[in-house]
Amino acid sequence: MNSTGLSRENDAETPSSGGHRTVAASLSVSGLSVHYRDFTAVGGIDLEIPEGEITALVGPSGCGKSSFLHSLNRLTDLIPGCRVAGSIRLSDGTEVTHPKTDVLSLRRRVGIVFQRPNPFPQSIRRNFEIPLKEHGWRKRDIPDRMETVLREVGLWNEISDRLHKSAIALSGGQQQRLCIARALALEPEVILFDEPCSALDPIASGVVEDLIHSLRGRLTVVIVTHNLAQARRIADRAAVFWVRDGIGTIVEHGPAERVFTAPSNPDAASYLSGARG
Amino acid sequence: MAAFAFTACGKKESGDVVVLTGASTIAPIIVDVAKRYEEAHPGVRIEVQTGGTSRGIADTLSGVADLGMASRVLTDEEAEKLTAYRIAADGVCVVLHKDNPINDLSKQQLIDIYTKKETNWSAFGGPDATIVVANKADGRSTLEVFLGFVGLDKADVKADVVVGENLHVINSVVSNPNTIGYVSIGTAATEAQGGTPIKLIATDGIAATTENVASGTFPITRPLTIIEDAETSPAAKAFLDHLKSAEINDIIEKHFFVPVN
Amino acid sequence: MTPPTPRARPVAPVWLDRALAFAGATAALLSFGLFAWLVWDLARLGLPRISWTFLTGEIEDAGRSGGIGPLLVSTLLILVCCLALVIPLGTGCALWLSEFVRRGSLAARLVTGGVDLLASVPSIVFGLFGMVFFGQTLKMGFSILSGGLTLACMILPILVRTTLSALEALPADLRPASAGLGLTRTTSIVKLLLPAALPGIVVGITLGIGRALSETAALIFTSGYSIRWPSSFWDSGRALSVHIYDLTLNVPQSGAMASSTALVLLALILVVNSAAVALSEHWLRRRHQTS
Amino acid sequence: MLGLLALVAGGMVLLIVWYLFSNALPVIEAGRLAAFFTDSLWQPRSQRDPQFGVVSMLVASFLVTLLAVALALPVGLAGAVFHRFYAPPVLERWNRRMLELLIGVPSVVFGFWGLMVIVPLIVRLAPHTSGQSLLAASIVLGLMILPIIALTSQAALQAVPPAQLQAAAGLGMGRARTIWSVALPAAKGGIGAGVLLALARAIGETMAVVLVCGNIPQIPKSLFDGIRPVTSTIALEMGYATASHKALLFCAALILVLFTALLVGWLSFRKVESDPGTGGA
Repeated sequence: MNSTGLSRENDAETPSSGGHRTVAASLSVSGLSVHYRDFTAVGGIDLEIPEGEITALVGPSGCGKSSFLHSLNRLTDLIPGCRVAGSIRLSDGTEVTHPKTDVLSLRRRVGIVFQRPNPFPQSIRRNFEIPLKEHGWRKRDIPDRMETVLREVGLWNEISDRLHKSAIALSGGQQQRLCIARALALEPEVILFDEPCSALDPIASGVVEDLIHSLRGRLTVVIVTHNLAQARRIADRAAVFWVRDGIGTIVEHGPAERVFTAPSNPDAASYLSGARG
Repeated sequence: MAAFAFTACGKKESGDVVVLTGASTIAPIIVDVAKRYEEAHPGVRIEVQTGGTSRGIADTLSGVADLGMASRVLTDEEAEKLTAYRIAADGVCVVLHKDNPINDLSKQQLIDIYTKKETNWSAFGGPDATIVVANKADGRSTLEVFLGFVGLDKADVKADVVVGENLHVINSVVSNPNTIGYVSIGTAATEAQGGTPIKLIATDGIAATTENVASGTFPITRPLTIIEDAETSPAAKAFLDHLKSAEINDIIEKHFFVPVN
Repeated sequence: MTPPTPRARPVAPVWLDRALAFAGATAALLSFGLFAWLVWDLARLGLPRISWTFLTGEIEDAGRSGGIGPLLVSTLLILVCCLALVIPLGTGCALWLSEFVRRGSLAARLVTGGVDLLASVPSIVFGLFGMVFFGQTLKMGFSILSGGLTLACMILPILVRTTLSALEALPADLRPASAGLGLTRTTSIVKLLLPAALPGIVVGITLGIGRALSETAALIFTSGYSIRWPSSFWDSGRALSVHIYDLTLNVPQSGAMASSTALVLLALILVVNSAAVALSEHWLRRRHQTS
Repeated sequence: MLGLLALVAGGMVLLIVWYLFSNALPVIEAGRLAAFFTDSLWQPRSQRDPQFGVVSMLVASFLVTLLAVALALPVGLAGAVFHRFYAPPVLERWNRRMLELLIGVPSVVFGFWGLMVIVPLIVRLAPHTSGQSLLAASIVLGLMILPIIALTSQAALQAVPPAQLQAAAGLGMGRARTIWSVALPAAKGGIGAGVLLALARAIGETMAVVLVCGNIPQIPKSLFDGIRPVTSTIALEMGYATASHKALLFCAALILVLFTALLVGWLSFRKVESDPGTGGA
């Protein structure tokens, strides 16, 4: 993971094979709050997200997990009236919430996959070409990059013969894997998953889960999920969100093992044991 | 709303309604005449519709209209079934932009211009500018009387612009000062008086004025007529008689046309 | 050591965004400028003449003086006739196309093709057709009714097209959702689909209103030239647009009155459109409150 | 029931075509239809040499329409993009009000304005022409269909699913690329429908064009040449035509409608063929 300086030069020339050249970055969140006009959705968040690990965010609906997740790559900018205060620092020192931060390269470095698969209703190939071109990939490098990531998500063999066909003709699970591949293609350092499996059937859901698990070590993963069993299976670290005084916040966080087996916070404990939420 | 529509559903007996359709030049006159006529003859309604001379002819023949308004002479075929009554005369004069120094054009000069034998105003003592020839569209009576005067067939005329309504001619001259066109004297005189930058050109030395049209000295004129077929209702006959009388002359003059009765 | 960014190349060419913003702003400014120029020309000539007597008075001297009162009434009545026919016909046709036949089926293609073609029939042909079909065959004569119905035929394509795209833009799962609740197709259309598509339909209606109120050629031959106060839908009545046409091309020295009338027409469109939007919003709000 | 309404809506055009056909019948029966395509001039009432060439008018109709769309589409679309993605929402709302108003401006007002404002400008550009020309007609017509294109484009851009814009944002795509590669492709169908509507409106437009196009029945060699679309001919001559002349005009109208049918049919057929996938999402 520390051979980055070298691999950077090579990227454009030989983007094929491996895929282990990306850097993972850690995130350090402190004093973060998300406001929608007069309403505070999330507040008082302090969280360390270590590099290369999978951090699961769990908690009942409406406690601000998604708001928090979207603030990590400034997708909250898209919502009119939404304001984020506090600090999110990437390991290279980039301050995410700083207004001068280049949002677009930030979002390339901190990718996201949404709950509902959202491929562009264009050909599969265009789904890669559009974002890759935007981030400066040369046209001739794109096919190789696309093949690499499609192999990584296990789609290559399924769809390599219809790359020119519409992406929305794929099944739900395939679409979601395509979206993951599309995010991976940009060589992000962190990837955010917003309930990536909840719109999928159990089998597709399992495939996607395995895929996320396989990213461990190479990338920093933050995943919002309602599926506690899933969180247990894949997470290294966990954070439990809870609504306190009308504001969503983290009531418990730490190594997944400890959070799931011996939560110290009573709300977290009852939620995790299935009693509430 | 619906009730009010249905109470009026039974159309009024056609006896006391007189429908006129036809030439848009004549329609505004008849509207004014009708207004006064209705006041003097309660119970009579005069409906005036436009759409052009040939619509007036067709509607009169088909019975849709009681009377037609025609601003051109009927063809022989049409004259077999219809009778036309002159109610006013209109002169057709040449108009130029006010900035054009030319004030008089002879018949031969007009022929030269309209056949593109001469294409520059300098040939007539005007500025060095290409003449833009505006001609009227097929079927317009002004076209027919003008071509009749200069003795040209439609196919001989080489126009740069073809226009329909009189005001279209005038505004073409306003928007491009090198344009020459010909229009109803009534329309042109009203516009020139109102400050529109055009002028009426004398033809063969005879000034284009309504007086000269009235006296018969102005060479290019056309009749404005009302037409009827063999089956005209009594109410329509009465209105026709009114139109043929001198009682409407003030209205005709107000519209800058020349009374003939 | 520099921070580890795998890709040194700058992302997202900013110039493209700038260029697009510039082009867009230019285009927006251009269309606004042209519009302002046009309205300014109208207002300069026409505004001084507008008064209460102008709005309520009768036409004098072929339109060179007096007012446009009867024409305002006729215009509104023509619009009422037109909308009364075109709204049910247009939405009905669009509903049929989007809910009852398969997209791309022969029947759907024939109907949409016919409607598209109808859009390209010259307005003057509508006028001539309306005169014969409504005026003579259906014996409506020169009347507000036959003018309104002719206009309805003319703006039908606008309404069908916009309603259809509004219906097609609805979330695809709305239909299974309503079916899942055991709603009949009628209930689902009336209670779910139409309200959801209403904003789109209203856009179509406002477009249609603008087109109808601005139409001249189709009305000269149908609703006609009469300047009397209309007393029923069976009377002939001159529409404002026909009057503007007549003043512009037929009545010398009436330019200022033509401009005044055009301004009134624009104001009327503004009022009618706002009313349509407000009505639909009111209706939607009431539904939201009761349900 | 709804099917019946659809039948009426779709069948209306047949009624109109039938009406045109029955009025054009005398020409067709006289076997003079071919002359419409072989004659080079339009002088139906000339005693010496009557000719009914309609080709130059058809060319004019389609040429002026094409140019008008070429002028209006970039402006309308760019304006719509600006209002959707760059301008504050208030501006967008006002702009929409303005465009709706612009649609309601009677065509004769556009035509007159074109004659008094655009034509003199063109005369200044080309001093030896009349100014009433293909260019003037295209500009006036372009202005008339601009609001249709702008409004329909705006609506189509509005209807782009937010999920796709979110996807683009999530991939770190800038506004420009999002618009160009995501929003515009997704709105393609709606924009196309708007263009089709505008196209149809332009071909059928009469009163505005007749005032600025010069009405010379010829195939134009330059932008400054006068042209005469089919509709202008009808507007100019119908009111004063005698019976046989009238039949000729109806025949010309019929030919225009049939040619437009071919064009519209071809365009919408292509549309159906080319976007079978985009319906779902």
